[in-house]
Amino acid sequence: MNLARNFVENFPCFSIVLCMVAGILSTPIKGNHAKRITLLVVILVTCMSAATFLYVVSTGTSFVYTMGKYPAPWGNEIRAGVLETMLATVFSLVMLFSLLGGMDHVFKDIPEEKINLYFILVDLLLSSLLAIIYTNDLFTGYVFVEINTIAACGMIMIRKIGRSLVAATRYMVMSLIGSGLFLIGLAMLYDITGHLLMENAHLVMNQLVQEGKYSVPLLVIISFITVGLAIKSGLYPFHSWMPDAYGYSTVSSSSILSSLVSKSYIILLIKIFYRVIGFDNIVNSKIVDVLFVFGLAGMVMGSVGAIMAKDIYRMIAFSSVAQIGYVYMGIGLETEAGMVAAIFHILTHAITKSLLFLAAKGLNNVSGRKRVFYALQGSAFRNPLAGVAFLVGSLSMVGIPMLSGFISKLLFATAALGAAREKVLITLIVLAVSTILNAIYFLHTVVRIYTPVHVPEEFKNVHVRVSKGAALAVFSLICMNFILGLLSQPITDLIQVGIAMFA
Amino acid sequence: MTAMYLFLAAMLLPMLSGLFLLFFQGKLKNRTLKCILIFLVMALTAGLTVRLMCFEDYQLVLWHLTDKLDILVRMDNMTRLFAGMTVTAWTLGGVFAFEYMKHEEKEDRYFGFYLIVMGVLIGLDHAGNLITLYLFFELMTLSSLPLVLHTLTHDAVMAGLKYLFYSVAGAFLALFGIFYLYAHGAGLPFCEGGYLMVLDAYSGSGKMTLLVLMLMIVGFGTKAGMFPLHGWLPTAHPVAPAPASAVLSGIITKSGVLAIIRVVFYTVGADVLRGSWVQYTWMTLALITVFMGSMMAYKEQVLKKRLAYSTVSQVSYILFGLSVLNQDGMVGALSHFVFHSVVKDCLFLVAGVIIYKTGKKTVKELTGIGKEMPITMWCFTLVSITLVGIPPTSGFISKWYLAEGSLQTGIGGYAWFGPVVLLLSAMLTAGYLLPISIQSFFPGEGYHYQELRKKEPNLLMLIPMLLFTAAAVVFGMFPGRFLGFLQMTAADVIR
Amino acid sequence: MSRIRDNYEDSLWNRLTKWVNGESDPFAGKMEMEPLREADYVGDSVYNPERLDKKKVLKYLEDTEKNQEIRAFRVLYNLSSVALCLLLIAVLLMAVSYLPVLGDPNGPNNNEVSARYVEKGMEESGAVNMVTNMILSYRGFDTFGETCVLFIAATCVIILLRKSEEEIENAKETDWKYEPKPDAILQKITLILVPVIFLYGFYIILNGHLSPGGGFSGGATVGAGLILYVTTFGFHKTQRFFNEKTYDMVKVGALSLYSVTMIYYFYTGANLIENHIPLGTPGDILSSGMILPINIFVGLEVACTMYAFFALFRRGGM
Amino acid sequence: MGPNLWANIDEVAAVILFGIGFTTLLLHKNMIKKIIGLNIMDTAVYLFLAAMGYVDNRLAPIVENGVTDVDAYINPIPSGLVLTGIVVSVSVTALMLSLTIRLYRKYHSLDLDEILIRMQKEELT
Repeated sequence: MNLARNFVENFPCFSIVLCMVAGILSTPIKGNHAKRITLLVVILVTCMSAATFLYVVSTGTSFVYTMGKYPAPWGNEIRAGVLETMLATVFSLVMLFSLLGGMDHVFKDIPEEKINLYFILVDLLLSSLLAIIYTNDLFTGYVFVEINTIAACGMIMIRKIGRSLVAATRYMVMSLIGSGLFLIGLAMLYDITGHLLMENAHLVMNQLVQEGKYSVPLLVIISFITVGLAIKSGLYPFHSWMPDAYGYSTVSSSSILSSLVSKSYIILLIKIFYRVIGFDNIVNSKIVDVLFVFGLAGMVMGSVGAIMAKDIYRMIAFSSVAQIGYVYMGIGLETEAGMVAAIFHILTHAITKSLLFLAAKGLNNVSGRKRVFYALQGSAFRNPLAGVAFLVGSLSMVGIPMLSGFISKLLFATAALGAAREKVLITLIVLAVSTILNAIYFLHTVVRIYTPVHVPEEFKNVHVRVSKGAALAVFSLICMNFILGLLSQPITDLIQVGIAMFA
Repeated sequence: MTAMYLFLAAMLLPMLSGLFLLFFQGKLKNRTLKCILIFLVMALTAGLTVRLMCFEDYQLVLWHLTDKLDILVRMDNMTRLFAGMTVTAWTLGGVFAFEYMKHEEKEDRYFGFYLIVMGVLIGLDHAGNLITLYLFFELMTLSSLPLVLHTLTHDAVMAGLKYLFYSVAGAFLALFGIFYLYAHGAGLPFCEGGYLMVLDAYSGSGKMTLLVLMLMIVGFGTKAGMFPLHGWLPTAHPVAPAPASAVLSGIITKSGVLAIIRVVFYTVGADVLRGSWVQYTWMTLALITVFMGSMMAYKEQVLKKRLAYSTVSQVSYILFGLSVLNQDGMVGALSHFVFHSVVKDCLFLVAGVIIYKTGKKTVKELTGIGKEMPITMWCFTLVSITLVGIPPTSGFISKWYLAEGSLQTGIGGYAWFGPVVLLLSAMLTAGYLLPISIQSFFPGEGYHYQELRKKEPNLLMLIPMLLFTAAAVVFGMFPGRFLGFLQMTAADVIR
Repeated sequence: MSRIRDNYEDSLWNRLTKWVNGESDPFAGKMEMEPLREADYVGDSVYNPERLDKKKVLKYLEDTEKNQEIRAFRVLYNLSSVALCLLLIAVLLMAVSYLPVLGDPNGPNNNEVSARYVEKGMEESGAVNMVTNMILSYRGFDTFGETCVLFIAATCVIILLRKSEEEIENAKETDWKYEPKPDAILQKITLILVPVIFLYGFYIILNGHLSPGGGFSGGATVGAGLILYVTTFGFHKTQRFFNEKTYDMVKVGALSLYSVTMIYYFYTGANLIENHIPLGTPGDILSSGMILPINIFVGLEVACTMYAFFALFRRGGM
Repeated sequence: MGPNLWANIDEVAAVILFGIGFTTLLLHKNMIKKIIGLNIMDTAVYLFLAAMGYVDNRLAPIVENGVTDVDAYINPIPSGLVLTGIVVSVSVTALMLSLTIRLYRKYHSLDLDEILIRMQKEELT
């Protein structure tokens, strides 16, 4: 491409490097300045991603940006299509709102001299998220997955209470296992294709599949990469670290982790499916069926765990297990509709889950920092904003029309009906069961926080002052929820376009 | 276009004023003024609804949820019937509550949610396709929950949770039916007689469709207290304030009926079900519920709970009338819907008056109460007779049509079995209602007339009861035009 | 003759009747959802449901040693782990046995990519060492990310282990190990060795584009020199020339210069603008454009990080 | 088993090491041993890559006296990947070790189960 490119096309690269620079520069400075820098950077990134998104939509084609002067297959590349830019925009928005919403608690929970380090982690996490979303190169993917993991681990353990340390350790172990599988899969993939850039590897891959060469290693590679990323994103049997990790870290961390980090691996997986291995090959190797089964198991077991949970954070965390199950179930349906549903659910869950975490934090703030349900009795009257936020989030998760959760359930159901015959019934049944379980645990919490019976004396006249930033964050998350619920059609269309651009 | 604005006004006016009331709880000190305002809101809503009913049949898209899926409102005879009944009963119940709620605290909260539910119900009655129906159905469940757990005692909260979970579980059973039908192109607006037969997508997956329909019937039947999932009714009604339980059993249980009508007669069409195992199961469940409800009511001693059980059985009369899938059954069902709403509202109001004035809850305590509040107990007696179905009262007409419809089905056992069960249950109804009036008027010995003093409630409570009673009787005397309307409606949907 | 069965409560028939009467509540007691009752109050403080299972949990925790289930589970666990290991190895062997033959000149990964690195590498990016070419200029983005991995790991270690000043002061009295005893032989040898190590490390860094080595290995060597020095002379002496402030400055400076270089490189490269970085003649020490400075930056960063790891692990501060 | 098992003997060794390291990391309860397993696993991957990059009788990819011929040198990419991998594993190991130190300071144990038990005890009492 020898023609001078539009300046907008620099934005993905800029946003990635900008975050890194911000992280680097936050090392020697005070926490407050670091906070300002971070917020500024996140806002900038949001704007740039949005601009790129509009640009890509207007041109209608994805573009490739060579990182350096050497084109593929020799140099690194990043690639921005509709889907990538949309995800980048939403992710940075959610990141911004999670930070704003939890800012007070960041300053409360973290020792004062380490706050700037927290923001370093946030910056690098955002950069790695963007890089994972945009990357067009497998090994870049691996490197930034590692950054992502370490940053996430840091965000869990920065609050040095016992549980968060243990949670961080378990999270680290799980992720390292995932990375190991992913890395060896990558090495083998390079061994048989000789390429690390996605397009070229894809070409060679198709050739190999046609000639029927290396069928056994191919199968092993696919399964290793898939299982590795699935482990890292906390698919059902590997979810054990989730409740503590989300439940005991500071609220911004938990909302960022649950809504963005675990999703980024899924996105990388989807990219690899489409852009490296080819979705047909994936379908032919029965690996997606495995994902499907574990996804279904996760949908049910996560909800059961949430019902058994005695503390609101653990409940929300377990419900994330269930939601990740939904996403993998959608991928496992082997249809494009299922994939669209999965990606839409990623957006839905990103928004709703961060909203829920912020709301839960607000609620247990006015309940003497107690997390167990009995203390939250009637807390919605003590902190109305958080109450409304929790209500909206729960209704969305339960799937009331006009909220985003309903649309993703609708998409899942319709996709399931379009899927292979033996998958239809089981999917619908599990979807119904898990929805009812969702309703049970979310609604009983809603009833509890809205029934001021036997409110403990010490909480009777607690009234928390919600900071402007938090209010703004919660409000805009609620709005995004409604937008996804009411204007879903263009978004799903764009997702379809983006998936089409993948191939 | 005017229709749309009118509809939005009729739906949003009560909702918004209810929200307003909730936000400014206890701010408005002058109670009379407040009651007048609330009454004005309800009356205005009723007026708007009536005005809407005068329009020709129409269909309006409020919002495009997705390309294939709209939030759709529609006006047809079914809407007229249900919306009309809703606003009438709701307004009268509200008037009654003005007096009754004096002895409950937090009445602002009650009235706020009362108004919100009114708006939601208007939306529900106007719903034009399954998704819209489902939306308002869920909203109704959630917004009527505070009415149930109003008193916030432990029992109330538990009952509320029970109500919530039964309804939500039922609604989700239905929801996945809705998704299924939607995938088969049934996101389309309702049309008389349904259209699933003509959809080519339907061919092939017949078994699945029937299963899904069964699920939807059971799911929506939860709201109507049909057998396997009827448990919430007898728990929720006694704990709710009397006017709330009146509209709960008078109107909200009927919304389940409306949903089933919309699914069966307006979406899939009766022919899909006719003669299938679904119809038989449905009839069986309905009959079981009819009989069982009456039995339970007969055994029950707490008045409101007895009335709740009787609701269980009576609403299943309606479901049975629908399940026979022919015109007479339909007419019977619809008329029974109206009559039972009137009657059961009145009965619960009477129970409310008794609790309000004397605080007596169980049947035994009611001996001689007819001496203390004769008008009230006369209303009670009259509507009880109506409910039992003694000619010439209205109950008789509906049950007649029900029996006729069941006979017309010509399904071996059911044709005869149905009427028999209905008759038995009618006797049981007499058995559990009439003794109350008898012993209330003829306390026999042991009743000390000297300490008898009149406890008639004031007009705010009397007028609604009297109106309901009058309606119950008058409908029975001159059912002509009304039945004509119902037959027309039934003829539209069942060919 | 009808007699009530003793366990009538949980008989099937009773359950059925309760269900029919609508008395059975499928949710109550099954999960954490019962609202508080008056009975749940102990005085005026909130009754704590956890108190109930607390004893149970504690008991469970106490007798983990004697607990049969846990024993059995552990045995099963070990067996299953061995089985898993063997299974994994078997699968991988299966895969490997089908992989292309090792050392085969026309194997799939000796393709146009490596060909270009080998053939054009020298004149395109000017370094004699192709690996350095590859990682620093062709795939420079990966390496930049890699440096960030190191940076963020250092950040995490600081978060976990850095102590505040007074903590260190307090630790001093209790723990004599922080400052090593002056040991003549050791110190003399160190004084001889450390400069050599530094020299060698800088040599590796500066010749990264000419010979094996580069920023990472050279930086590690320099870091090793620092560590040797601090183990011999203790932190006080070290802090005269290398304390936390210098650490921050060096690291931040190196990394920010690195990132500036990379931004410039990416921008010019992607927009096909001529980047005026002279490549020089391959083989000279001052050649290969930006590779030499990048090596230096990376070397500094790695050296700092290595030393930081050591210092934090040992003492919780620099 | 496929045809190239003996030809790829280095890679065979690599994957066996990988399996051992993987299992140690996943299933061993002692933190230090977990970390050892992690390092074994990573080393196995480097061995795999290095073996993969080797080509019979070719030189290391450093231009000697101006010869830039494809057949002269081996493929430089795997070496680069090994370098990256080493850095990543160094970072991760440091992080894990510091986590272990923290946990030990808090719970005086390296056994993860033991740590969990003590954590719960500490919270309950």
